[in-house]
Order: sequence, then structure tokens, then C-alpha cells
Amino acid sequence: MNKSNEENPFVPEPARIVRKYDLSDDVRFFQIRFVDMEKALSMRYLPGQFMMLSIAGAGEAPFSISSTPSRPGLLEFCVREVGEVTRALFRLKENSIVGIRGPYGNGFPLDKIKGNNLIIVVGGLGAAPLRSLLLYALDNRDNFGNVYLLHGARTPSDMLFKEEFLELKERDDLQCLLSVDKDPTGDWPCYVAKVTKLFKYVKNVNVAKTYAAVCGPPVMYKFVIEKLVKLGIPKHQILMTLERRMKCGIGKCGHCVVGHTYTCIDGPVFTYWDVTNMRELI
Amino acid sequence: MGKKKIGIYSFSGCSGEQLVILECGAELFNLCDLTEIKSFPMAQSNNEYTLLDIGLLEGSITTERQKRELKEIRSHAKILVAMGICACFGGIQSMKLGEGGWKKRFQKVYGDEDKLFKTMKPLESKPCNAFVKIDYYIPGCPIDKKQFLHSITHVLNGSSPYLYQFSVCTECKWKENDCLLLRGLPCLGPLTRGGCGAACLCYNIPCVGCWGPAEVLNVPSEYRLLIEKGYTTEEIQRKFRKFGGAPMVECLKKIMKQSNYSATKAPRLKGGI
Amino acid sequence: MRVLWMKKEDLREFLESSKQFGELWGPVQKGEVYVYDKIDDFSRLILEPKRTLLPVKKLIHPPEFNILRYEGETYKTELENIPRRVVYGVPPCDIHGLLILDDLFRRYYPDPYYITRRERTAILGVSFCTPTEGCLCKSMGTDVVQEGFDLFFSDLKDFYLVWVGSSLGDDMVKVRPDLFNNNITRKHLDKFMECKKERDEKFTKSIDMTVIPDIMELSYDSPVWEEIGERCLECGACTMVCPTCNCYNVVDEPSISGFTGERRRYWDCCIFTEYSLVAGGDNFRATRADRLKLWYTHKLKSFGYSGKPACVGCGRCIDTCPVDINVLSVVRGLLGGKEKEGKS
Amino acid sequence: MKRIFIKSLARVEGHGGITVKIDGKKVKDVKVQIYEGPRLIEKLVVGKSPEDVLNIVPRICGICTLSHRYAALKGLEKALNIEVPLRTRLTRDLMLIGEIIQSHSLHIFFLSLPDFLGYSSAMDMVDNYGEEVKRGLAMKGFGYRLMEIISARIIHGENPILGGFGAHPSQKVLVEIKESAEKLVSDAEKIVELFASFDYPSYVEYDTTFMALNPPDGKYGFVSNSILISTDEERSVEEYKEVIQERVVPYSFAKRSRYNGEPFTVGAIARINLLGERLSGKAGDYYKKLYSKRWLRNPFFNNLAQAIEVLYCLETIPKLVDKIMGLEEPVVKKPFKDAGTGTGAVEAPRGTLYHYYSMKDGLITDCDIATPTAQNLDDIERCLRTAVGNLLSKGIEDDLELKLEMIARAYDPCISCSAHLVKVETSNNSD
Ligand SMILES: Cc1cc2nc3c(=O)[nH]c(=O)nc-3n(C[C@H](O)[C@H](O)[C@H](O)COP(=O)(O)OP(=O)(O)OC[C@H]3O[C@@H](n4cnc5c(N)ncnc54)[C@H](O)[C@@H]3O)c2cc1C
Ligand code: SF4
Ligand code: SF4
Ligand code: SF4
Repeated sequence: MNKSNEENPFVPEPARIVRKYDLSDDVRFFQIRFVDMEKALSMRYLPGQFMMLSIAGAGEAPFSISSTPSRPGLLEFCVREVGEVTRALFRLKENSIVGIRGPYGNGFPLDKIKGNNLIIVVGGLGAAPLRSLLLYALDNRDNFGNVYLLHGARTPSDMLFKEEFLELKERDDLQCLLSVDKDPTGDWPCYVAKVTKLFKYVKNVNVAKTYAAVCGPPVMYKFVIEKLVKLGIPKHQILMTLERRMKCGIGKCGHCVVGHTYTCIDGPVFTYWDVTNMRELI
Repeated sequence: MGKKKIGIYSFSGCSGEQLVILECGAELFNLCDLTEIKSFPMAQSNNEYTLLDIGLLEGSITTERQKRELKEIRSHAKILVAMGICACFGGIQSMKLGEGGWKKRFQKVYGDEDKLFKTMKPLESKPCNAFVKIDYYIPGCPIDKKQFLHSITHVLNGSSPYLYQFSVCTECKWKENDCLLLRGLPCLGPLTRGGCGAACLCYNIPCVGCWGPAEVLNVPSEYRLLIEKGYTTEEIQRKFRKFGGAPMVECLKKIMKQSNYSATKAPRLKGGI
Repeated sequence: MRVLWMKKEDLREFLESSKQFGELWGPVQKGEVYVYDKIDDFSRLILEPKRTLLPVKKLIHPPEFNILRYEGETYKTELENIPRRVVYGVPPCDIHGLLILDDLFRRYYPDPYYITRRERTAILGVSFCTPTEGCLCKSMGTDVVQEGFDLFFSDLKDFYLVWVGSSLGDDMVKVRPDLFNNNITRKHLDKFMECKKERDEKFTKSIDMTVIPDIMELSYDSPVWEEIGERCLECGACTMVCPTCNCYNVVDEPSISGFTGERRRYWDCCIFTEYSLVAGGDNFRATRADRLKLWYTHKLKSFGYSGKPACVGCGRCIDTCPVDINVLSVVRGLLGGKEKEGKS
Repeated sequence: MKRIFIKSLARVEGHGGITVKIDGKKVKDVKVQIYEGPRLIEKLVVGKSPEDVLNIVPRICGICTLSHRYAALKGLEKALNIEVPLRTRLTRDLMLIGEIIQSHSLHIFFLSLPDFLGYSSAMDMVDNYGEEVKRGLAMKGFGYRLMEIISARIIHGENPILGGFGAHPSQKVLVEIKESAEKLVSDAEKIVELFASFDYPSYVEYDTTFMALNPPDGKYGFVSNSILISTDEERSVEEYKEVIQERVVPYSFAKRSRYNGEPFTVGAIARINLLGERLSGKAGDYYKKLYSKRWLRNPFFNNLAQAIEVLYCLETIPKLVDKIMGLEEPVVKKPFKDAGTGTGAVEAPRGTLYHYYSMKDGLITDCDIATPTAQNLDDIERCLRTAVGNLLSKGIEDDLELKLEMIARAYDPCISCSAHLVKVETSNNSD
């Protein structure tokens, strides 16, 4: 690599697609590893952080890390095909090289969450960042109180990481509540309901010692937050990760700005308190 | 994978796009190496209507015959790209679209149409997307070499071209030109798609709008502004329509329906792009 | 700071000598406006302080340039051909603009493109400009500047006071020490005060920045935003000329073979519809009113990592917007006056 | 009856075809057809301001856009009594020269040369004739550069306006143009020699009339107010309608041009035939060396004539640039009239181009445009007829299509231009 690349945060590092498979019709799972093994093993990150994925000729886009830092070496992403970069990514075969840079963003405040109960509320593609938090909590189970996963999808075939989460139901140290809006095939083993309906199973929690993490489509936030507030969870303990257009990921291009807050630097994890203060956040 | 097949087809216009492509120099030869060019009437013999990966269209549709040809090309081509404002919006020959009186104008030039054109019925000029689905658009009169190369490269690689969506003003500022609108000249920069590099503005010539209407634009506001600067409704309409083609005709109709155009909300003009 | 004085007629000779530090750039006349240009022919250089159409940011954060070249999946930084420059004639408001951009591009993840250009550009500031109608630097507190330049020339009619702002500036002085004089006397001071007073009296417009940030907060739902949203042409001109607008877009430009190509950066604008569009077509700022509100939030309330208002009062938006939307007209609107009003 | 039908003429500007009907050994009918759709440009400009006209009419044709602009400017300026300063006129001449270099190089290298070397396109020639193709590209690129510098863009530049320019080209670019032109002269000589080396077939030969504008002061050039005809007649451009007698022919209902009832030729070959004696410098030397009586009868020499004109243009540029640089930059004066009529004419690359306008209250009330290709069409048909007759009588019947296409191409027809006048003629099975 030439010298001028060294201190340039815009230069992506080569990484290899180790494995990929489809999670749903338009969402695909990618396991990626830095070509440089040392870098692969030494990279530190937090659940909720994201990376910029770069495909020469198509461009760059931000994606949340889905894997957990507690299992180093591989980075995992789940990506929905929506435009240029994602389309180009979907065309790549295993073993292809892509460019990545990061991790960026604040991530979930683990030191604050540790020692508390954790309610994770997932809608659709929100699984990407929250799976990281969930796996982290499970890998460090002793550091957390009760852990809930509330996961809603439109239909069973839209539910990302379905098999993985169904297996989690077997665990007794996690309340894994999975639901679908509709069940056309009729063999869905869990709930058929809106994700907001799952809150009735969240009982007897010490709300002062509970953090909630929410990620999903924009419409979901309003209803889920209503429930969480009703449960009594303090506004600054309701965490959510947000999406904005980003061209740099590091607070330079301006696209993700809200007020004078940069989603890529100050976020993408915000608290509900932040949201009530910044009107354009959601 | 074999070479991609490309065909350039030309309808009513000035062949400006083919000429720009011919002026691409070394890049043109690279393109020829990488693809099989099935049609390029300006440059080669043996042009065919055949299966294509990419069809590039130039000119607007002004006869039944062209309409049939266009549909045939569509049925053969995986991707169709409209080049130049004739193909994208209808071009200058569409400036009176929908105004009526086309037949009369036609007869003034050509005599009584029915007797003359048996097999090739003439039509009032319309853009290509009035008849078939167009996948990508390269605006300009004529198109810009850089934008053409950008677009064809992306389409060849299976990605979408990304051309400036903003108006000429942005590029005009990059070139540090004094604003002609502020000097009272009827510049169409704010309504016109960028990509020309503010060519005219760099020569003190107000933008005439030859890149066609911008993706998003505020026609009522500029209309109001020009009225304030002392232009008449007729002058303004004439200017807006010159290169505005089919989409601008629609937009002006909407504005004029409101008796008080200044109260009209800015319509979002998508122009099919 | 070290301050020297210099005879008026020596400036040219000094600038000539500073060419050894890089290409000399400065304001030249272009039609009815001024622009920074490379000076090959000294007669074109405008020595009096003037505001240019684009601020000096155009040289540090250019309107468009390539950031990377790629070959396959290997990326190479494009930094080699950035020339060293000496830019003369930068007014205080522009330098304040640079200071705001400095913070943005240097903090957290330093941007090598900005920083390299900034480091290779010597800034020779000048004052006192004769305020134009739109000049607001006095209101914004940006009429004086303490840092961000290498040398600063206060034009006091008969002579210049020269403020040395960096070691590079010091080096430049040392090339022609004969042109500078260390001995600042009472006479110089008096002249300085006199010129400042004279200049200050020429400002015709002002904005009360002690209240405006709060007014902005309180005006979130003001109908003014709707009104200007209706009028705005979405042309982006205000953003291009503002010294503290930094937003950019990034696109890849593959070559026709697809294997090599460039990653290009060019100025973007938060007033464009496309700017905040995300996947699925959601737009967090769907109307022009929403987007203009963001722009004016940045200029009049809070911007960047420091969260301070970013307007440096250069008045460019006032001279640029074809439909009279600018800091003055917006403030007038928010304070309840008739928002659309002639410029006088 | 045999029918030769060339559905679509390739390597020409615009859409046209040729139909030839043959009965035994006799030619029954020859028709050049125009498929180009109607754009009604002449009617579109009615009711428009002169400024609008200048935006619209150049779009008739992408190749000779500046010729249209120049002719329109002359017509409108005459109508409005606008005085045009010398520097502006010279700069316009320079820009027209750019267009002639561009258009001629396009025709010589991309449209015509493949015929003589046996290729279907210039792109295919790269492997074996790389030098020629490179030379052609450079020459065409230079023509475009000149057009771009003066008109603001390579095609459809808007800089030339009534009475002057939005901005005059700077000294710096003028010097650049002058230097490039000087460098290209030797390339142009090679082009002339290349085209002098071909054997032009004689089966096309016949006598015709030539017509071109007659530049003042016995000079060679492209701009004037008087028409020179090879019958030794000279008329003013105001009389163009009489001279070129546009008429409707019964079989095609299309306007075609004749002079005294006979087809005639315009274009580079006409200019060289009429004014070649006036050439000096290297172009003059080549003229003296290469010119023969055959040029008066054989349209294939149009290629060679174009090559000599390119050389002439390159030799003229430095002189023109020096003159321009010696003059003050004038300011554009506003017209003080808003009614009148005027005819403007220039030699476009393909021949004489006329624009006529009449105006009232600042708006156009009438417009007529006569393009070179429309004037040549009758002559092209006659030439095709002659050629088919000669070939058939010699019993040559192979490659007839190619041979006919080559003849049509030799005239360098520009169908976009002609199409706003020419009615489409289709034989019944042609569609
Ligand atoms: C912090 C963060 C984390 C994300 N995590 C994931 C993830 O884990 N998985 C996933 O599939 N997606 C994620 N996204 C969204 C993802 O970045 C966009 O879908 C992606 O940028 C689209 O890129 P593209 O080139 O394929 O689409 P484009 O061709 O650029 O555009 C397609 C559509 O997306 C819009 N768009 C363009 N750029 C962005 C952008 N940066 N963000 C959002 N929309 C954009 C366009 O306006 C257009 O409507 C995340 C976004 C952010 C900001
Ligand atoms: S868009 Fe312009 S350049 Fe293209 S064919 Fe039409 S008139 Fe010619
Ligand atoms: S907001 Fe206007 S006055 Fe303030 S710095 Fe920007 S352009 Fe200058
Ligand atoms: S300059 Fe004026 S019209 Fe243009 S985008 Fe800015 S506010 Fe809108």
C-alpha cells in the first residue's frame, strides 16, 4: 500500500467474503474477514457500530455490524438489496474481495447497560444491529439481568435469523418472543401478532434497572416507544439506532446531520430523550 | 460471457448524440473493443434490429413508422437509454405539444397530410417514453461526452448511471459566474438540469434550458420572479417551453389553470426520470 | 502576535518574493465580480480587500476532485498533485469560515484532503474591506480575526499593519526583512483606530446574534419556513457560496473497462430533495421548508462539532439568492417583520 | 422488374434511403427517400423572438449547427439593421472555419474513407489504418475545439448572439488555436495526398451546374452576399428563391431545387470548381497539381475538394487570428428596430445555406430555410440514374447497392437538414 493511504480514513481495507446466504427474499447474510489476519483479529468494536462497505465502481454504503465483538475474527452483515452498492454486493461470489472501513458510530453504551435488564425490540432489518447486542449479552450472560428479545416480522419468511432465534427459544436464560403479522402457511410455531402485542409478556421487571434497545422501520418506533414508556422505562434508557443517508461515515459529508448532531459520530444509537429534544431524529 | 451487444438508433432530431459519441476518441475505440455494436447509423454500414443488451435512442418520435421501430427495438433490448432531450422530453419540436394546431402547422409545411403520407403517418413529436418504457435517461442537447461515458460505463457494468440531479445554478457557482437572473436576464438555470458545466453562463449567455427540466424544480417561483423583472406571460411561457418538452407543457398547464398562478404550490416535476 | 508595518508600495514586491512558497493566488475581476485566480500577470491582482464570489474554501475544499483511484479492489489516495499556494486577499470573514471548517475536517477523523490542501496553502489575509450592503461580519463578530492565517495585512490607507500568524508567515517575512518595520508607534495605533471607526460606521445591516439562536429554537413551527420554501428555487447557489457549507457527495466513476476508476467528491447541498433521501424513499426532510430550516439552523443556531452558529456574516447569500432568501430576510421574517422586502 | 432498395443509407447524417427501379437493362426510376420525421422547425419559429430563433434553428442539424446559426444571424441582423463590428465578423468566420474542418474530417474519415478502403466503419479500420484514423480524430477534434472556444460548446453553442458574442475568445485561446492550426498543416497535406491517390470511377460522370457564394475581393471563403453560378451568372442572396427555384415535383410532393429547370451541385466541389483559382499557399499548390476537368463531371472529387478545403482552412486560421487580435473587443449594440425582412447566407460545409426571416413587433412572422442537401437532392438522383445506366450498359451488376450508397455519400448529404423541407416518399413495399 502506498504511503499516502496510511493516514487516510477514506481508504477501504480489502476484506474477503467468506460466506453468504439468503436470510429472506431480499436480505442476504455476509461473513467478511479482513485479508490482513492481524487486522481481522485485533479489530475492536461495539454492538451498534457500523462499517462502510465499498465496492469499486459502485460506491460505498454504511452497514451495521451483526456479529458480536465477543467472537472476533469474522464480521457479519445482513444487507437488503435496495440500490447500487447493495446490488453490486449481491452479485459478488464467496471469496470475492470488497473494501471495508470502520468501525464507526457510538455503538450501544455497554458499560451503562451492564448489570441491567435488557429488552431488545426488533422489527425487520433492525435485526442487523440488534443481533450483535443480543449475541454479546448471551456471550456475557452474567453481566446482564433479565434479557428479552421481542422480534416482529411480516411473515415467517421475512423473519431474519429465524432458525437462529428459534433455537434460542430453548434457552432458559432468555425470553425469546417471536411473532409474525401474518402466517400464510399456518405452521409458525410462535405468536401471530404485531410486535407491540408482545409487551404483555414482559412482566415484573424493575424498570429503573432496565434498558431497552429498539431498531426497525420508521413507523415501528412510535408504537414500540409508547409501550416502553408505559412500562415505565426512563427515556434515557430507551435506546434506538437510526438510519440516515451517509457518504463518509465519519462526520464530514454532512448528509446524516440532524440539527448539529451527526448520526455517524454522535449516533447511530440515540436515546429516546435525545429524540424528544431533536425533532427531526425520527 | 460474450461481448455485450449495443445498438444506437436515431429518430427525429439532429443526430447530435451520435456526433458526441463519435467525438469520444480513445474511449469510443475502447467501447468498440468491449462490445459488439449492432447499429450506429452515422458511423457504420450493416445496421440491424436485433437482440441487444443496451439500446441507445436519439431523437423524438414523429411518425408511425418510428413508433413501430421504437417498439421493435424495445422488444429486442434488455435496457433502453434515451439520449438527448429529443428522446428524453421531446425536444424543441415538442414545444407546442398539446397546444393544438399541430395539423395546421404540418399542412403549412407539407401540404395535405392524408394524401401525402400513406404508410408513414406523421405524428406530433413526443418523447420515447410516451410509447415504451425507458430505463435510463441522458439529458442534454446535445448530451455531454462525460455524462455519456459515465452512463454507458455504468450500464455496461450492470449498475445505474448517476447524473447530476441538481440544476445548472450549482455548476454555475462552481465556475464562479455572476448570476444573470440577478442582473435581470431571463436565465433558466434554476429550472434546468445540471450537467452541461454551465457552458453558456461561462460566456455570459443566460441558460436557455437545453438540458431539459430538472428533476425537482419550482416553476411558479421562477415564473413569479420573471414577472417581477418585467417579462410578459407570453415571453416567459415561450422561454420555459423551448426545451421543456412534454413535462414542461404539463407543468405550465397546471400552473395556468390556477387563475392566480403565484398561489400555486410548486409541482414536483418528475419528467419520467 | 508579532506585528510589523509595511509601506503601501512595497506590497507588490513582497508578494513577488512570496512566490517561492508556492503559486501566487489572489482576487481578480471577472465581469462584475471578483474571483480567486492564479496570478501570472500582476496587473490583474486586486490589492484592495474584496469579497470574492466563492470563498477561499474553493481552494481548500474544492468543488469537485478525486479522492481515490482504484484498480480492481486496490485503492490509492489522490493527494500527490496538490500544489503549494500562497493566497493573498482573504478577508476576515473567510478566515473565520476556514476556522469552522478546520474544526469539522480535523476533529475525530482528520480528512487528509482538506488538511493537505490547508497545510499547503498560505493564507495572507486583508482588511479593512469597505462593507458592502450585505456585509454582516460586525454582527457576527467576525470582522477581526486572531488565527487561521499566516500573514494578515490591515490596510490602513497609507501603510499596512502586518500580523504574523504562523511560522510560515514568519519565514515569508524573513525573505524580505527590508520591506518590514518592527517599530510600531502611537501614530500607527491612532491610524488603526481611525480606520476601524470609519469602517464600522459603514455597516448598514445587522443581526442581533445575542437573541437569534433562541429565536430559531422558538420558531420551529413558524409559517416563515413554509413561505420561503414556496419561494426557494432549490438551486443550491446559497450553499455553494457560503464559506461554512462543507457538504459533499461521493460517486464512483469507473473507466469503460470497469476495472479501474476514480472515487469523486463534489459539493452537495442540504436544500436538494435528494440530500436526505434514504432507502425505501423515506425522506426525513421531505419539504423544501424542512430543508431550509436545517440550513438556517446551521447558520443561525448551531453547527458542526462545536454547535455554534456558523454564519460568518460574509453576506454572500444576500448577494446570491435570486429570490432573496438569506440570513437577513429570514431573520427579518422570524422577528415578525415583513419577510420579503426589497434589499435596501 | 427489378428493384434495388437501400432501406437505410448508413454513414450519412439523418435517415434516408434509395429506391431504383430497373426494367431489363433500363433504369425506370431513381428516388432518394427521406425517412427523417417532420420537425416543422420553420413553423416553430413563427411567433418567436429573434433570440429564440437562434436557440432553435441550429438544432436542425448537429453537424452544421454553426452554419445555421451564422446564416440566421445574418438574416436577422439584416432585418433589424444591426451593424456587426469587424472583429465579430472575423471571429464568426473563424468559427465557421472550425465547423468546416470538423464536418469535412467527419465525412472524409468516418463516412467516406471506409468505402475506399473496403471497411464498414472507421472503427474497424483502426487495426490496419491506425494512423489515418488518429489523424482524422485529431483533425475533427481540432475543428470542434475551435467551435467550442468560440461558440461555448462543441455542438449547439449559444455564444454567438445578435450583433456579437456573449464573450469574445481570449487572446490566450486564440494563440492556442493559431499554434495548433500551424501544427496540423502537414497532417492535412497527407489527407489531400491520400484522397488524391484513389481511383475515382468514371461511371458517374455527367455535366452539371455549380453554385457557391462569391466572397468579396477575389478571395476564397465561405461568407458573402452574392451567389456565383458556373454559368457565369452572379446574383444577390436576396434573390435566392428565384435562383434555386424550390418547387414541388409531382411524384414526391417535395420541395426540390433546380436552377433554370436543371439540377445543380453545391458544396466543397462547387466551391473548388468556381473559386479554386483563388487558392494560394499549399492549398493553391495542390489545386494546381490535382485539378482537372474531371472535377466538373465527377462528384467523387467532392472528397478531394473537402480535403483541400481543410488545408485551406488551416492555412487561413493564423492570418485570421492575427487580424482578430489586432482589433478592439467591441460591445454588443441593442437593435433599435423590431420589424423587417432579411436573408442571410453562408457556405455551410455541404454548400450554400439560406435563411430568410420576416419580423413584426419583434416576433417572427415568416421563415424560410433552404439547406444545401435539399438543393443537391435532384442532382444526387440524376447522378445515381447516370451511374446505374452506365453500369447496366457495361453489364456490371454486382455490388450495385454499395456503389450507389458511395455516390450518395460522396455528396455528403445531411438529411436532418433537408428533412424539414423534404417530403417523405416511400414505395409501397418499402415500409
Ligand atoms: C448506520 C447505518 C446502518 C445501516 N445498516 C444497514 C444494514 O445493516 N443492512 C442494510 O441492508 N442496510 C443498512 N443501512 C442502510 C444502507 O446503508 C442503505 O440501504 C444503503 O446505503 C443503500 O445503498 P445502495 O448504494 O445500495 O443504494 P443507493 O443506490 O445509494 O440508493 C437506494 C436508495 O437508498 C437511498 N440511500 C442512498 N444512500 C443511503 C444511505 N447511506 N442510507 C440510506 N439510504 C440511502 C437512496 O436515496 C435510494 O432511495 C444502514 C444505514 C445506516 C446509516
Ligand atoms: S436532443 Fe438536441 S442534439 Fe439531440 S437530436 Fe435533439 S436537437 Fe439534436
Ligand atoms: S449564511 Fe450567508 S452571510 Fe452567513 S456565512 Fe453563509 S453566505 Fe455568508
Ligand atoms: S440560493 Fe435561494 S433559491 Fe437557491 S437554493 Fe438557496 S435559498 Fe433556494
